[in-house]
Amino acid sequence: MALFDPKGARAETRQVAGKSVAVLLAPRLVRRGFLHDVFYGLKSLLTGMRVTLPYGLTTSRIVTRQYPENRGTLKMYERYRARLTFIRDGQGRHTCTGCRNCEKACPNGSIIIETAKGAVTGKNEVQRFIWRFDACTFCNLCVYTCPFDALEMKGDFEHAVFDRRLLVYNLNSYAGPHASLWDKVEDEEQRKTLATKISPYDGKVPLAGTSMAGCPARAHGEGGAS
Amino acid sequence: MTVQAYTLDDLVKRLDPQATEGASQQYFLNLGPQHPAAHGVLRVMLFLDGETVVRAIPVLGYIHRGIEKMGESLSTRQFIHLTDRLDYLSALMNNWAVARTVEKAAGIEVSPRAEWIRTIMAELQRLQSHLLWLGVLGMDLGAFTPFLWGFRDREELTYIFEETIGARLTMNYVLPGGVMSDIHPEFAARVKKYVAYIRPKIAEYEALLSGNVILEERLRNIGRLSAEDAVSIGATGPVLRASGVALDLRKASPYGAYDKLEFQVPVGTVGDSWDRYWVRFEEMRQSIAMIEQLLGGIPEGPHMSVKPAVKVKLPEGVHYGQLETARGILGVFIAAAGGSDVPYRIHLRSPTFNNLWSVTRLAPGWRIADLVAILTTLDLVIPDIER
Amino acid sequence: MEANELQEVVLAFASGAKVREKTDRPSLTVPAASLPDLLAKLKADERLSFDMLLDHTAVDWLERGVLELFYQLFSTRHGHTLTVSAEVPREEPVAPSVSGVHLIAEWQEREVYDMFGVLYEGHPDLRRLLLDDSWVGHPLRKDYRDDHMIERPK
Amino acid sequence: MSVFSPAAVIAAPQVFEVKTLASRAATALPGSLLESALYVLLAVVWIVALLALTGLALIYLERKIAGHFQCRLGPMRVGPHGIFQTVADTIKLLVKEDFVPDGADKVLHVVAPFLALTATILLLVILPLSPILQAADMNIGVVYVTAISGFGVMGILLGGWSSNNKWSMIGAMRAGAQIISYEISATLALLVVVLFAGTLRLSGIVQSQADGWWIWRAHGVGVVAFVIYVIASTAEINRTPFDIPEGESELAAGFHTEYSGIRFAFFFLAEFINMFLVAGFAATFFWGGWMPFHVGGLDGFNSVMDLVPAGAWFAAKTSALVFLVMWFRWTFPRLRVDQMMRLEWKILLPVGFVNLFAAALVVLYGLYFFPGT
Repeated sequence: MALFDPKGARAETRQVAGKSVAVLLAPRLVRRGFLHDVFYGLKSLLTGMRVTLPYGLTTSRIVTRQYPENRGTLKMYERYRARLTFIRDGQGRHTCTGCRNCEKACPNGSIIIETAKGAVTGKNEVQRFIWRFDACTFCNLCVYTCPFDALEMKGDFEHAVFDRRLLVYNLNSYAGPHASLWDKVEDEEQRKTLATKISPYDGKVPLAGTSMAGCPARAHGEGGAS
Repeated sequence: MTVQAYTLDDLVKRLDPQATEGASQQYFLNLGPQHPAAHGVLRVMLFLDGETVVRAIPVLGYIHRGIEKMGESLSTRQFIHLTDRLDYLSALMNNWAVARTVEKAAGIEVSPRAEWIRTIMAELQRLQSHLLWLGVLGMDLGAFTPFLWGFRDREELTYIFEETIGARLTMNYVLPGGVMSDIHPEFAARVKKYVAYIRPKIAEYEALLSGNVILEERLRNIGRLSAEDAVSIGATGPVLRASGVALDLRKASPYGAYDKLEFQVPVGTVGDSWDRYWVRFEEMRQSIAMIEQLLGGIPEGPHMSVKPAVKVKLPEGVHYGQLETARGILGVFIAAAGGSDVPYRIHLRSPTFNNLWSVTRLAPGWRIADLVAILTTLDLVIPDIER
Repeated sequence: MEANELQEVVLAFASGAKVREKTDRPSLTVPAASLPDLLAKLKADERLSFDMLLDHTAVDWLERGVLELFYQLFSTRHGHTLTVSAEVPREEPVAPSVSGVHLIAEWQEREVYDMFGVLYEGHPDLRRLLLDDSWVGHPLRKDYRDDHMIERPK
Repeated sequence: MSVFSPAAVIAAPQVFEVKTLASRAATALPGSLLESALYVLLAVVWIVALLALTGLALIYLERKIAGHFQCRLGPMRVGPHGIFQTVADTIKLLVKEDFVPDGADKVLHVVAPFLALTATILLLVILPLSPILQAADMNIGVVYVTAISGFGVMGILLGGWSSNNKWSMIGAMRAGAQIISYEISATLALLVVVLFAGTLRLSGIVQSQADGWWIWRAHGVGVVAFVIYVIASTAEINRTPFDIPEGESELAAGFHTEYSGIRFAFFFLAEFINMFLVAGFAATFFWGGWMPFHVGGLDGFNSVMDLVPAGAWFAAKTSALVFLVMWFRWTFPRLRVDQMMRLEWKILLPVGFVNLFAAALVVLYGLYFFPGT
């Protein structure tokens, strides 16, 4: 009789919390004197060694992946929450209306939205959609609450920078209205104005997107890994 | 005022060997807050006689983040994402506990599909949590290999979570009314594959650890917690069950899809470290069995019954909900002033808080190495204790 | 035992107890002084056998000027639950300790002392639990302010 | 008379003549002082080279093997398959700040790692790697081995005690109890072989196995002695399942918690070389050391075996034993300190004594294989 019998668990029914519950009783260990214990003790050690030996001798069970080398083939899952971005159509237009639902949903104020009356459409539109990557907890509530499906979490990786101020993003590279309003603008010139890229953000968080010593400038809003 | 609060310094002075005559062999030793066996920033002040523990004084607060205070200014939906950061190994179950309490308070119906998703995710996470615990137990007892094996097997599970949820650890998946997103189309196939993968691995762990005479010696009869003490301490989860009380909320007051599942509750006989070890080990098997049963029938329907734009207002009053996480009963206490989705006060009863307290009862008389075994079989997650 | 029945049985136990409204569990409010006795009786009684103190916490009702202590009781034998609450004044929050009845109350009460400043009479080891001993104030009180607190923007 | 046909080609089994570097120096001395000095220098260089190279190789191997046991790759970055990882780590340790903690006993703290390494070097001197690669041999070799391996604990004890750290202190005290206890069992196991070989000289013990290694020639007694020796010496070198003095998860590194830089490297090196030594001595005593696999009487077979050089036999046997010790480490949990003592005093020691007694009977009645030769 070995020291431990894996199938030694006893099934029974017990009364707990006013209900009868099917339980499985833990097996206790068998001790039957010196020779028995030494023999089966040694045997249990050899059993363990038999389990590990194939691992030690072969390389086929290795699961490590070598990270920088496999960067090219590394695919993140499509739902992976890593970076908040605007969903854009083929022409690069977003559908954000600046309704601030995401700002209100954000538990720790990682999203700041600035809106203004659009010069062309005359409607309230998003000027800057500031997302503080450094504060974000990736709870996905902004994406979840967005009524216009304007946001998504992208699955890129390698976001490390040397200055956390560089982790403040402006998601909209142009300050413009909801995509559906674009079609109503007929004048070609006005459309161009709409699509003009806004200058690097210089509001409350000054350094976002600009360059500084040791930190190359990064395009805000797009591209994760550079 | 007659009641006088005092400080840790006072306590130390009281126990100081120099102050107590003839006890010069006794000394203080800090296990933690930076210690490999403390699993985070637990600090246990040990009053030792040689290697034997005379008194163990857990000192908390190294990772207290004031989540309850934060909860007083967050809507419950926002608060849920903070619960990920309690017991991060059962993040999803923490989410669920708050969501359930809010649902019960606000009278929200949850579709069978959402309940199904929650249940299977919770069981996957329980399995994941126990796998990590098993590995850590190996490492704490000196066997480094199971640690990485545990991580290897857990990694496959985190991929499953990542695919459906988009996060590996801090999931924020369960919201009042359902779950944040429907399962990934490949979810069921992946889980099936995983179940086929993990079964032989569990057998391997059993041969490597359960049967090992050294491990048995290290766990058998170490840190016996009697059933009465366990109940009085309010220990829950595997710690309580190892002491012989088969209290499992999944059976006692079934929630989610647990009432449709057939499973057994593993319980211990004497409440020593070995029983705690075995109960968790067996729970992994039961979880796998549950996952298999769940895969049999996926109900159709919506995954969420509350529109994102709707504020889930809490009616005035006191609400209490609880749920069985991988470590025991997580209780959510909400006092609402009414008319708002922000609770007036939210309190979390974390299972490891009570489980840790049992250390003060279990440790005296055992050696440092046993204390490590006791701590690891209590399966502590420090952020859960301190919130 | 049904919720109503349970409440009735318990009411018979406790003198000066009232049913606490607006809760989702059988609940009653009792005078703070009677807590240890009551919990001990609830634990000892065969029909009730509330042997586990699941949770103990407090709520700071700033407007009413009271701290309400909540005790969530659970019976591992019968599976029923009971919420016992007691009010202590904010200005002089003294309550008897129940750590003689339920072991875990020792820590739960330390946490409540730490966060709300409730002083427990007869507590064997009343120290702060989570915060440092040098901390000033009790942070979960509604009127607590310190230099590092940030107001959540509305 | 041989059963194998190549007997015609291959001469009778080689007679191994042991020439240690020390004896060469001694024989050269009356004639040429220079030659003698050269041999002494050669011995010193040999020991240092052996120390450094085996150290590097073993640390690399341990990491790789540990990696594979744990489904990892092990070191992969420094050099192809990380072969220069140990070199890089050595450089790191050399340039690292070498501090003595506040309140530590400065002298002892500095001296302790040297003591640990000295014991190791003294043992390397006597390890017979091949008939010609042995720095020194002595007629009381076994006594020397036992004495010096007990000396290594001094370094650990002093290191732990002088660190002014309670964890180190606990680790050192554990180490003291452990190493001294297991010394007894290891010695009892070696005595079995001494009984059979009839000599305390290490080269003599190797040569006594020309008809077969003691592990199988001595019937069951040899196997039991071998198992006891492996267990006891694993404990002596503080390796899992007996890494109680270090107890990573309990004592956070035990006696060398407060060591860094080069002095930590010395402890580390001593630990790994000790593993090599233990494997080497186990091979020498039980597996015939550098002696090829011989079966008494089968001269043809024996001469085929002799084609493989003696040093290669030693290397192969030692590597196998080193792998065994590493295999232990990556499989077993750690024992508790009192369980470890119980294992020694209640199991290994009685079994060892009974085994020694049985061995004495076997020798007395000449019951082992090929007693005549």
